[in-house]
Amino acid sequence: MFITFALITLLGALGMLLQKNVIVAGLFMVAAFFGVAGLFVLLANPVAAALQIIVYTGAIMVLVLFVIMMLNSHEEEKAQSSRPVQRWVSVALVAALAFGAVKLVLASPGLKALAQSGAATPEAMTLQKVGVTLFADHLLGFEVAGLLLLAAMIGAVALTKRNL
Amino acid sequence: MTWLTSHPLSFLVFAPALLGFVILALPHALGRLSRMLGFMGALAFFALSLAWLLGHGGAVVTERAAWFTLVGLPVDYALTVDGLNLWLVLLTTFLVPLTMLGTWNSLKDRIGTFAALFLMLETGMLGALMAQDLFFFYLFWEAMLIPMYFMIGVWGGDERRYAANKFFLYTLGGSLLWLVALLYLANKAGGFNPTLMGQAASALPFGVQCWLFIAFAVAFAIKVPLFPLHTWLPDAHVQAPTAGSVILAGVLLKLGGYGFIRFAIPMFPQAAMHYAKPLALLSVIAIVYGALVAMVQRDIKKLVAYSSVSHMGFVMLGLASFTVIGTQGAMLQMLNHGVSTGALFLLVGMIYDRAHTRMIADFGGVVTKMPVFTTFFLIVTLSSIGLPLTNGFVGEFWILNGTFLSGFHWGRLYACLATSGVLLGAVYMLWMFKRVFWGPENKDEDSGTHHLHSDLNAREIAVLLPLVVLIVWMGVHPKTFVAASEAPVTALLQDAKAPAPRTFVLRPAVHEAPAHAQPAPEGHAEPAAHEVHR
Amino acid sequence: MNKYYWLIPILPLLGSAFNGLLGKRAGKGAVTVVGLGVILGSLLLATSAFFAMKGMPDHRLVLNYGEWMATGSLSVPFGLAIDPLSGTMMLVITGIGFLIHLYSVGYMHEDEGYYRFFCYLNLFVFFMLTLVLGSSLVLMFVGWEGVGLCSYLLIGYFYETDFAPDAGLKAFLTNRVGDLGVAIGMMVLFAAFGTLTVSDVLTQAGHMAPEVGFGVLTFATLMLFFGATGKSAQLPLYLWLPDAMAGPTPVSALIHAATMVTSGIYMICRLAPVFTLAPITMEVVAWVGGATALFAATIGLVQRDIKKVLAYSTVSQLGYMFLGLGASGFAAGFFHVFTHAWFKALLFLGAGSVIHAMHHEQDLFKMGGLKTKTKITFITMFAGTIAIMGFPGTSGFFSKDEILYLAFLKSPALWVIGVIGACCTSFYMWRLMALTFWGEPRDHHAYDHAHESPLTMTLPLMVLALGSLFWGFWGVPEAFGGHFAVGEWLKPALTYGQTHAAHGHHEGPAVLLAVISTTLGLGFGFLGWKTFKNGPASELAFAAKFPFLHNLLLNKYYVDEGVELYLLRPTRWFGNLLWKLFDVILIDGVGVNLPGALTRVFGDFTALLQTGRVRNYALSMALGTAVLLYVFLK
Amino acid sequence: MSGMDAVPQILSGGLQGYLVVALLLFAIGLAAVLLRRTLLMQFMGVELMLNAANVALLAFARFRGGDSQAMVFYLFIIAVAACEAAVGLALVIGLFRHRDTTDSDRAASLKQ
Amino acid sequence: MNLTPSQWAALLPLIIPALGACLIPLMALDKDQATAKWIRAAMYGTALLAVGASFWYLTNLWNTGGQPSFFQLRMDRLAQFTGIFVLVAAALAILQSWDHFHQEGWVKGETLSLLLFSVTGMILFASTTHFVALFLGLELFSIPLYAMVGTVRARTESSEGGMKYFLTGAVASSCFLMGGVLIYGMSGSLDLSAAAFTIKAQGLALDPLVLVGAALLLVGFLFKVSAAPFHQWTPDAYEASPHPVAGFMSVATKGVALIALLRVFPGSFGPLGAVGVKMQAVVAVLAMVTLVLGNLTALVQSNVKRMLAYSSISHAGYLLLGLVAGTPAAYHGMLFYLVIYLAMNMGAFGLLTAFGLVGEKTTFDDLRGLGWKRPAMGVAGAIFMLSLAGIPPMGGFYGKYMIFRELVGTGHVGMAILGVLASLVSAYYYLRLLVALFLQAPSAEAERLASDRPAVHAPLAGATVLVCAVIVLAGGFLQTFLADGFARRALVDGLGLLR
Repeated sequence: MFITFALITLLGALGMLLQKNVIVAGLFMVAAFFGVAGLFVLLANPVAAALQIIVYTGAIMVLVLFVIMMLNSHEEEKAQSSRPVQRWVSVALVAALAFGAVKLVLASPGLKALAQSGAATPEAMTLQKVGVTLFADHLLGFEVAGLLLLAAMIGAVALTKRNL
Repeated sequence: MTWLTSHPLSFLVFAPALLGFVILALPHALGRLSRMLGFMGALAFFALSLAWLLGHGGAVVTERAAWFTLVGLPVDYALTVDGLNLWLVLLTTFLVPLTMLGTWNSLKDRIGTFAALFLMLETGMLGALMAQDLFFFYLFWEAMLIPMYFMIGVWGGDERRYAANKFFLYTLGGSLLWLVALLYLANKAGGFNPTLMGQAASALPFGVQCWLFIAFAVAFAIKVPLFPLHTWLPDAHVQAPTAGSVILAGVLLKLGGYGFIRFAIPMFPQAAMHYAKPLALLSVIAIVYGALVAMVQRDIKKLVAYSSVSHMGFVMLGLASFTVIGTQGAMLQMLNHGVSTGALFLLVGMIYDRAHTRMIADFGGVVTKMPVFTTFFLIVTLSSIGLPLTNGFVGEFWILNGTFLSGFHWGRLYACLATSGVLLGAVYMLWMFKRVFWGPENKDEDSGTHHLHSDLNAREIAVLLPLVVLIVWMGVHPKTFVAASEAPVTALLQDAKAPAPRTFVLRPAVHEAPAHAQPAPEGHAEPAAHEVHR
Repeated sequence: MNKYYWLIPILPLLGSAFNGLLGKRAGKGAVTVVGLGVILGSLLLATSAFFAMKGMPDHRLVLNYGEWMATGSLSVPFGLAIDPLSGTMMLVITGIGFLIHLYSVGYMHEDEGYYRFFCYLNLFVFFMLTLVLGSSLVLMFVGWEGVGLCSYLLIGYFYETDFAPDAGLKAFLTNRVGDLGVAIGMMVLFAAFGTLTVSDVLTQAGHMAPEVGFGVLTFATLMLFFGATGKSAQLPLYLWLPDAMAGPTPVSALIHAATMVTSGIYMICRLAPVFTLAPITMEVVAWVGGATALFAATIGLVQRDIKKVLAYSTVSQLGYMFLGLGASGFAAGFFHVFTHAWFKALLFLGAGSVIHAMHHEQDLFKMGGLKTKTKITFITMFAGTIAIMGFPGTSGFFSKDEILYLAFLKSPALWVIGVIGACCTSFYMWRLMALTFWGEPRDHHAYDHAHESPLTMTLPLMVLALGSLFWGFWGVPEAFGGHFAVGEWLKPALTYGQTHAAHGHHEGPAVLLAVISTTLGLGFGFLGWKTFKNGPASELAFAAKFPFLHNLLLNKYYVDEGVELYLLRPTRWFGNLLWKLFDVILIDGVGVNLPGALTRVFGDFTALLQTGRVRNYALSMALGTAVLLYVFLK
Repeated sequence: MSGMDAVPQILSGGLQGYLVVALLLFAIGLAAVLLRRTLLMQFMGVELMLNAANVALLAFARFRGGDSQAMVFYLFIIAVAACEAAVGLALVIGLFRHRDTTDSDRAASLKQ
Repeated sequence: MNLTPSQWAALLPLIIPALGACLIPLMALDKDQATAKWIRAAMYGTALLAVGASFWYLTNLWNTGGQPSFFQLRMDRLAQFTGIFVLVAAALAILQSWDHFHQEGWVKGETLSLLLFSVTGMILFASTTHFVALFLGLELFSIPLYAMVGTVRARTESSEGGMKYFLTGAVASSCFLMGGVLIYGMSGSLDLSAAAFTIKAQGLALDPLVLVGAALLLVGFLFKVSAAPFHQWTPDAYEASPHPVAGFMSVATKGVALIALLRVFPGSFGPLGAVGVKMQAVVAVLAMVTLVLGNLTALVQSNVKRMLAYSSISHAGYLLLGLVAGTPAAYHGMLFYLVIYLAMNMGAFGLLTAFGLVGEKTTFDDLRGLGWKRPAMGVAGAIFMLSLAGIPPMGGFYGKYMIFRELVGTGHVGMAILGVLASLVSAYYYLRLLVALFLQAPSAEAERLASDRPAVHAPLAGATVLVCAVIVLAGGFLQTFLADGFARRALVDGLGLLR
């Protein structure tokens, strides 16, 4: 199961990265998000899986695709000049980071210990648990998140409102 | 009033700047009033400094109070006037009003602002001269740059921006590195008191002491300016308005030499003596080099600027000799240079105001048009080339003799080499004098001589007369000006454990010896300075 | 009277100040009164002081007027030291000085800068007296430089010309070159003796043995002698003196013949005990003196300018004096200073009178036949000429003979040189006399207007002529039955207890030598007169025949040109090189502006990193992150 | 420590597995920002990076016994992602209006 | 929910600006906000009132001292210091923006609202060690800033700058988030100080993932500080944004990020010795790179705003040197420096408004001769520039002095020398501004522009500039008061470092 969802996620992401057509890339992205949702299910966290699909796939990606349509930029525009340095340094860097990440994960004693100590599958996450924690401990964060959304809204309005 | 009488130094230091700010706040239209106000103020400060400082008979006047402690390092508010700086302080307060008067009509616009900056500069100079805490000193040292920068940059010649920036950055560069050394030492000493810092320095390894001394020396040497750190000077002098040049030559350069004698040498005596030879070598080079370069200049002001390099080389040579005679000579030479070169710049300014050129080739036969001016110029020139009975001679004579007697093995050679500076000084000054003032009158329509219509007026004579009086006074009775520093200089060299002067030991030839039962000549050959140093 | 002796030098100074500051307004009368009055006052006081000194047991009168510059172990008092040497010199200066002042009243009467002239002249007397009377070497140096200054001002007196300022500058700078020697010499003496007070130095020196080989004192004295070559116009620094004739004639007489130029001799006599300790220096002094005497005399043979002839003659005569000094004849050398002062001042003033008569014509070839027109001048100059050629019985005879005798004792070669020089002297002096006073007038216009000078000018001539003829009897050498009184008189001032210095009687063919040299001198004098009695034709013929030799002499061996080419021009070139290459390019350019420019170039380069493309920004961030991770995980 | 013994853990869905996925996802997101020129693609890369953090966060939460603190944080992160999306897209639109492009390389007039 | 008075006390400084931020958009609903004066006045009044009230409240709170922490909020003196710092910057920015927007010909209430949101986020960011609050604070102050940078719709460059800032900022935020998540994962705690204790207790201080987490956190901070190589957004964003916003960003973002950095790294991660050491090593390198890059690039700018941007980068370098020294006194110096820096930079950006330079007309040439036309502004400009260059007796000198002193004291003499050399270079480009203001005659073009330009009325901006100048001078003469009375007490209370 894990491997399946992991592959969906990673391949979806890779597809997004390599795809020339922006809309197709967006659809790959959706696939990746589904994979992530699957992983969340495996992590005994159905709430998160649902949110992932609703918010990311349902809201954010739709928004992105909407903008893509609106701006009519399906294909990546032709490059003014090829930038080999940027490209190959980036590739090398990302590869190194990915390789290093795997190595680090394997090398971490703390992680190993945690993997063993927390191996037992916990109770599945419930909305109630989330709600209690949210309002008991993170009231401040909740308020701030609300402010943040308001600020983003105002910002978006200020940036795009037609007549000024 | 009681505050005044108990804090004369604070008043002297800060009152000019306060007056400057008042003038700055005056409306632009009141420029002439501002100038008058500034001049009267400066004159009053001079009178007060004379009354207060000479009234103390050269004794030490100190104001010291804990000022603030920042990041654990206490900084003292410490102002002192003692033998080492008394006359430099008086020179400063003297030159400021004099220069203002001397350049009364030189500037056409923003005269009020100029006067204000001038007064602020006076605060910077006086503060740096009097400060007895290195942090405090540093503040004034750097703050001085600001008014000078604007004086050169706003009222200067065609290349003024380049010159002002160069002046600013050159000096700043030296002092920033010095700041690092200062902080290093302050950390060791736990404060900026020079005495404590000196003690802390003596506890450091010798190599570290050397580095610290170099940092101090470079900062001061740039100000002096010592070869090869002198190249800001010609630009700054040439581009600066007359008043700026006068005060630059008259006081600012002195601060370099003063920094050596007040801080660098007493704090790092061992390192200073270790580097005495390179310092002296550079001084000798500066003397000869400055003179040779001055010789081929076409601009009178630039010539005088390079002559400053040469003359200040003498100061550094005297300091590097580590003898009482040499050091006292350096002290006197600083005053000399302030008076004579200041006067020279004033004179150049006066002719520039009339002819609007400073090129030597544009003149010729000026004496027929301006005999009085020529006379003054000649007297100052003679002082500059060190003619006996003028001030220049005494300083140079002491420095050369002090260097010759120096306890270092190079002293004799360098003293002999440095004498050539006396010759070259005469070469470039008199050659210039001849080309400008003598010979057939330059009748060319475009020439500078052609534009000279009036000889000196009463105001200009009133400015020059005190300088001429000083030139003669210092040459005939130098004691007035160096008596105060004799004791501190002697003590300083004693503390530094300067090597005893090297004298020649003359012996009668062996085969002649029996014929002479006279007292051995060695007894005579050992100067009294010997005892002083041991 | 003692307490007024400080006025001896100060009176002329006051006079100078008055003339300089107020002279223009006060008018010529006042200037004359003050200018002459102060010198006269000084002369009277000096006479009084002279006798006061004579009355002292050790012939030494030292007056102190407080400290001048004292610091550390160095102490220089303002003090006057009067002893036989300086006392005599003081009288010469004030005495001849007064005569020349008097002469100037007439000579400069029409000049606009009358007041200025007397200001300088008074100032000169002040400095000269300081030089002579100063109790320490430093004060002596004050005078030394001061007279240089006055000489500079007076040579450049006609400042609106091209030539005079140049000559003045040359004089001052050449003198300064020598002054370096004096300065270094003083430093060495100070380091050696610990004092610069003359009497202290000499007392110490008097009790020392001569140095064997090269040593401290040899160096010091050589340096001092180098200074003397500057002031006294010896090889190699004689160059300025001929040019110095650009000044007014009284100046040439007073400064460049009678007083200032002899200060080098004075200094060596003053420091005789020290010089005696340095045999090598003495050797050098003698040879340089001899060489100069001959060298300058040969140049004098062909000069056309009447004052130039006298100028080279002066250089030559000064050479004799040094020759005498170098032969340990301090007194003899000094004696020649005296006699020379009389006759050379006379000759210069006479020449001035001639020039005055000829309306500022100085070319010998354009004179002639003035014998009848200017009688007094002719007679007095005749007296001066026979004195300088050493006609038996005149002052020049005794002094020159003593010098030649001592030179013979030192080295016969020196004697030969001296005699050749003396022959040249006779020749060119008679050439001068013949061309000026005999023959047909060659410039009729000038001749017709020629007239004898006024009494203020002729009176000094007469006085000087008497001195030239008879002053020599003060120092009749032993060989001629005298006892060289001047030597006895000066002895205490020259020895300072030095016993080993050889001043005793030397054996030698004194009379024979004198006969040879005098005969030769007279012969060449006659030859000179004979050749030029009827004009310069024969010289022109000679010049046509031997153009190279003639031009060489006429152009003074091309030394001036050589100096310009090989010394001055390279120096200026070097100065320019230092300025343009070192200062502007290397220090300022490479050292200062280049780092500044490089910084800007680096700035331009780093600005390229800011590409404006956000991907690049992100990449640099990612690289930064990678570095961070690397460091953290390391 | 070779860590080879942990490979099975990765493949079988152990903690390491999730972390590897998360970090790879992060790397791919970064790669999208670095390699793509289209602003919207770069923007999606950023979203991927945020998602990677989510995966790691929730994986840790699972192995910490279902920590609801992390779950709350996840909520906030989603909110932040949404905000970023709103502002980011607004900026893209604004840029498109002026430049008629969504190519970030073409929007490079601010430089030096 | 009942809050105790002290909890209210801790929350109010956040609530007040947030309230203001919420109110202003309501007023901005009207279309004619640009023309209707009273609406504009109401918006600015509200904004100023919010800022002022919060400021007044915080200063009162300062006297009572630190509040007990609750939720994730730690309203100690360091937080109060930050609050006051940010609020002053905001107030200055608001005042300047009145004139600036007037000159630009448009006013948007949204900008003010966003500014207040940003202020709220900044105060939160600097007053917590809990990662959730930290992250939310970061986003709450960043997202409005992205929008504000791109808000000058009339200018093509504006949205470009905003886009660049947004994209790089989002990447940095993601890194920051990932770092926090890793720390959480290894410790099980979202509170960073608690996490540090746990990690230390479990002996995981050198675990690679912990180190990666810490490094990624650092990336987030360094981005906001605009240290090289995370600095490249800075000049573009500053150039794109309105002058007052650029000033506000340069000051507040940097200051808040540094204070949070102090709170997290030397503060919370104090127990993890290795992390601190590695952080110092990294910061040492980056600080040097920052100094070199910032100063060198600033040298060749022709646009004053870009020059100031690079100068702010180089100042980040100086500030980071304080972290390299790593002593309490150095942190003390950093805080002091920040105070002066606030005045210097707000003043410098305010000058542009005060001189009436709009749009892209902010090159050195546009400033020529203006110093003589507006002498008070000119003098203030000289004070700012000299202070930025670190010339005594201006306040900027003391900031540098305190940091360099500690740097030398901890044996980093080489870095101190590099630092002073960098400030020598910086002096050159600061002098360029003075050259333009005073030393150059106005060019004919500038004269023409000046006459064409409507009379510059920027009384508020001018006033803020003068206030800033006074603060800078006060920093030079009352440095003890500012340093000991303000910065030191904040540190004592906030980090417990100076006792």
